[in-house]
Amino acid sequence: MEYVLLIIGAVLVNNFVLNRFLGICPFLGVSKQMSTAIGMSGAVIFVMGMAAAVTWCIQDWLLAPLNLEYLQTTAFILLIAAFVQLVDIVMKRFLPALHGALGIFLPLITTNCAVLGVAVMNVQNESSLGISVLFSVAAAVGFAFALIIFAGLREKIERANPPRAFRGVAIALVTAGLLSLSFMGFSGLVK
Amino acid sequence: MKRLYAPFNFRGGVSPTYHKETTCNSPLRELPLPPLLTISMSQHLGAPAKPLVSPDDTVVGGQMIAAAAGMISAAIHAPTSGRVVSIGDAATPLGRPAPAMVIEPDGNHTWQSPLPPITNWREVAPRTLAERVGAAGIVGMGGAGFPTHVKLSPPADKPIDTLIINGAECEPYLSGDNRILLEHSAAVWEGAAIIAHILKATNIYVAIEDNKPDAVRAMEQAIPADLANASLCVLKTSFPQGSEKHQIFSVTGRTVPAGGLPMDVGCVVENVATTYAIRDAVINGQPLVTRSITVSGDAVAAPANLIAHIGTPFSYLVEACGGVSGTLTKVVSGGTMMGFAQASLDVTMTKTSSGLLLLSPSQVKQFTSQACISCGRCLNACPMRLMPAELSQYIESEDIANAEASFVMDCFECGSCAFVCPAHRPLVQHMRRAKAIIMAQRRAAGPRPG
Amino acid sequence: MNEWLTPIMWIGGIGAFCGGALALAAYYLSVPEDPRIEQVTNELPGANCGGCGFAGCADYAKALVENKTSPDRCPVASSAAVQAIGALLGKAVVASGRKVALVLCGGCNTEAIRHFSYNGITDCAAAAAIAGGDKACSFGCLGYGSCLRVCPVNCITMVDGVAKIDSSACIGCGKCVAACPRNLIQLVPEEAKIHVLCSSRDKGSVVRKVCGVGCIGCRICVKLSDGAISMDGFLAKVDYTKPPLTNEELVEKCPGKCIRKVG
Amino acid sequence: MKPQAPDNLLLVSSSPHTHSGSSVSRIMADVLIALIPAFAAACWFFGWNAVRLTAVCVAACLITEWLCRKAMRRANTIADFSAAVTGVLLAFNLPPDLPSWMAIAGSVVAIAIAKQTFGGLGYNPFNPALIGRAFLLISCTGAMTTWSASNWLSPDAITTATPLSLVKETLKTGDPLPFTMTGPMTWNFFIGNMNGCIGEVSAAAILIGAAYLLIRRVITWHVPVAFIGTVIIYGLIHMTCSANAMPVHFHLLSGGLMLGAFFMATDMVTTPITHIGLIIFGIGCGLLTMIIRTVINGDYPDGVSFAILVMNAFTPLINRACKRLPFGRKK
Repeated sequence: MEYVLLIIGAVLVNNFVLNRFLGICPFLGVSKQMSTAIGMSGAVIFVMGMAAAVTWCIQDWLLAPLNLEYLQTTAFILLIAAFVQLVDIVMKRFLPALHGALGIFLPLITTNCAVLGVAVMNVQNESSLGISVLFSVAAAVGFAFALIIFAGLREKIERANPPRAFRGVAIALVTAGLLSLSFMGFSGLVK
Repeated sequence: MKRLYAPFNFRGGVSPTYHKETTCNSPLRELPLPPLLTISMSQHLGAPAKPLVSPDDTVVGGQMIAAAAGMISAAIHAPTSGRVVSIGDAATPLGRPAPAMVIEPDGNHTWQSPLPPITNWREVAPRTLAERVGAAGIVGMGGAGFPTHVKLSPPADKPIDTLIINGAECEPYLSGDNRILLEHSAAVWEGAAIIAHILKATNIYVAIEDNKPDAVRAMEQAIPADLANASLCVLKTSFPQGSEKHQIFSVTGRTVPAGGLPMDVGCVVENVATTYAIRDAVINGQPLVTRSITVSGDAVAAPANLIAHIGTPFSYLVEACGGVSGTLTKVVSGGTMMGFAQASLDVTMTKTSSGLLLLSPSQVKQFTSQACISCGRCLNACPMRLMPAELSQYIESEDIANAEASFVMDCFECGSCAFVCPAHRPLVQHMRRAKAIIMAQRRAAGPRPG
Repeated sequence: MNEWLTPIMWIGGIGAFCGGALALAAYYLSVPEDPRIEQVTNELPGANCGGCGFAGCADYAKALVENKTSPDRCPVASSAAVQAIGALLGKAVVASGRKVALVLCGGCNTEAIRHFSYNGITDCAAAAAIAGGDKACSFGCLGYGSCLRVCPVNCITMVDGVAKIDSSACIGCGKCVAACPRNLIQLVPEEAKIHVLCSSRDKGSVVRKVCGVGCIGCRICVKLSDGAISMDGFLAKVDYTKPPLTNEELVEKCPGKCIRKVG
Repeated sequence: MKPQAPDNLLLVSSSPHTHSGSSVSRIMADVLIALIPAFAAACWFFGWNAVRLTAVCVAACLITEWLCRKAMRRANTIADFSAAVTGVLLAFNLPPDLPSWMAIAGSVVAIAIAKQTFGGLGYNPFNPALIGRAFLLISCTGAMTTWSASNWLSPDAITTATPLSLVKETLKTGDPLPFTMTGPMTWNFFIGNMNGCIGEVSAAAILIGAAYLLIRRVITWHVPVAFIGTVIIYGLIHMTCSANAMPVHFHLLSGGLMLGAFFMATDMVTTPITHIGLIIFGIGCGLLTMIIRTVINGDYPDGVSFAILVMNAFTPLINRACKRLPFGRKK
């Protein structure tokens, strides 16, 4: 039950995008088409899960024993950046179609605050390795969930007829705001 | 005993106001020849016919003046004797200009049909009869104009067991078929028997909507005793009950596959006027040069059902019906659901002109299209079970590929969706546009394999 | 170890490890890519207009490097850029002069009549499919803006029922040429200023009935233009392969008022 | 000499050349007519405040709509009554004592941001009235959850909470349920004699309006049946699983369920288009409503408006998933 609540909390209640406003760049960038949104979702789930494991290892096996917790942010950024680059290289080699579709956004995961955010949150919660990975994957699923809903909405608003000033990203941001407003209803359900 | 009620009814469809009472009791009246006939070479689906005569030639009535150009095409015959004035482009009721032959009748109406009457058709080979239908230039007179001889020569691997004579006449205003059924009941049955003989079909149905009780009664009484398995099928009044695929479903419960033809499910559907013309061509040796046409609407003085020659200008038909009364805002060739609005009354009638409607401002509203409110009414109305709301939005945003993937090509432009749309969206026009673009793309891509 | 050396060491160590891993991955898993693709892409204008027939500049560059197309397909690139691309690919290219789109119809609402009132979607092809279009001239601009919507640089405006193209902003991608159902738009050399703004192939008597600025086929311009204008049936046509017309007498003398100086 | 066009130009358009006569404004007018009983009930129970809020919201919505269209230089759309419907629905979702300026703010957000930013009626992904309400609920939480005392419990137990929030607050503190649904209590709930937003209290009045909409075929049965059905099933399961559960008819009659199920979740623009899609939409609304209502930790006592908004967000996905095959096509 605890795990279920953890997952629901991360997906619906404290959704990374809609509630914590993390990872907005890829959220807006790849939501134009359902296919890229799904691809990106997969990439984020994979990267966030793996990044949580890697950062947990560094934190618990290296930084904590050596009393170097103050290096947390620097070390995490370094690791995540390298890790995403690695994923990029591997994907370009083995999944060129997906790589082409994700384009610039895969390297952008590098600087995605959601990845760093989840790693830092895991440290703050003092979670075990398993819980860290579970929470990260759940958070990434929440991100994917929001991304896919938003991709559906964007395909609708793509066909909408907003005033000139609101065309493009502006109307997407308005929609994201309204979507976030809708998800406020879940607040408090899971602590 | 031979009357039965349609066991099925298609899903979807609409119930427009039919306005049939204006003309349904007006007998067919033969219209004299106009001073000039403009006969379009494109009176049918497929390639325009090839003219066989040149300007200044004299022709006699019944003479073939243009030959079928290819497989899907139909011959055209001179409605009367006279002089060919010119051959050049002229507007057709469908909107696109096409080559047309102008004939000036000489007033003698010398008639010399090249086709000998076949009275003993039961002993004649089906193939010969089908060729006769082709030689008489008969096309589907319900509106589509598909050359009938093609329909009557199904490939050997597609046996036909059911013939349906389409007397639904589901379009508002039109009542020409109703009059043929009433006035020439026996002839229609005989025509049906000839077609059944050609197709070797075992079941014959004459399908009539239940809003024409007179026609139902007349046809029921006229069923010939010697015609086995002939029955009269009464359909629920609903638009588009006259659509081939939907009528087959209503009568037999069979579903014609998308992109397929009625022959794929062993059926052939022939319109009442076509059936009557086939009988004339076989028994009397008459090529198709006249047809019934309903002139109606609230802007014409004396609405009537006429028998007029092909090539007669619409303005002449209007004069014969007492001229325009009141303000004329829209001229429609065909019915109000699927007919074509005309730019002027100078256009001439063709083999597929089933009606000429003159509408006043009270019947014609000019609408401004609004955004789709996704009420879903078009989904319930669409007899093809398409999603017009979605399709039109794809097309509006130029996403033709998605429209194609959502089966826009299955649309047969019946207009049910636009009829019910509360946002007054020109849905049919969107579909037409997308279909035209897709057809152009397919032509550019070359013939598809298989 | 002292306070500052430890963190430097550890961060450096992690960095070195990651860098090594990346280097190895980059070496063993690298995907060969022709460096010229990037160079060619840089030379292209980057407008991604699709005028070349490819899905964008990068796609075109790829096709160029793979020798699937020729460098003169880009309507936007300056001749210098085309030469540079040719040099990169080792090909000799003759760059053609800049071309701009021009609407060969002057039948605005005050000059050309409409013979019925159209109620339907605002699209030229759709309007043309209904009773042949509402403009009485069956060759004239319908004014429902199909060209305007496909223009990637928004240089087409609808002025009094006829499309007008701003030749200074036009990149000559040719999308509007394909979009016009009446085939009224043509790519012409930028230097050409005097044009026959009519596409009607009808006889003069027919043209006069429907349009005040149509070509009536009088042939006066043919005599005045020294062969640069020729008759195609009842329509005068400018031969744009010849040097641009300068004779303003043409404009004054045209009885149909369809020869005009543009720009 | 310029050519002259003929005097009386014929009108030419694509087929069909006839129309059923339906229109957007007629649909919206029907919704307004259907809201009259609920408005009457609101006036009966809340008096002057109901009139004030409804008038303020409708006026603000109409003016905002007019100004937005003016600013966008587009044709005016006040005449399609959709802004008026939004105004009435928003007003019906507000507590009786809400200050007028807040109602105006909600109306402006509803029309300007949730509707006209997207281009007007038909393009908005979310129900404008509900966005207005959610906006007020989050920005002015205090005012939006303050209820004037009414006599919905016995006169000696005067309370300033809605039944739903009373239940939730009591359960949060660990106390037993505050009241039971006796016969008279149910009757009070049914006719609307309780605290709540002005238009949502009277299930009886809403049902009369809903019947009108169903008869006029403005709405179909799919969403209300799926929505309410899911609430009933969830409620029954909840009763068997939990000792502290209110009975099913409490959930049906309290909060915005009836108004939501018949008037908000049936908004055509923001709901799926196919019948199957509408049923999925209704089930989703029912589930989310009950989750928000029955999970004790939640911040909001009633989940109807948030549930509908969340399902609005799912509408494009549902539409994507629920495509139907044309006549004569097989999978």
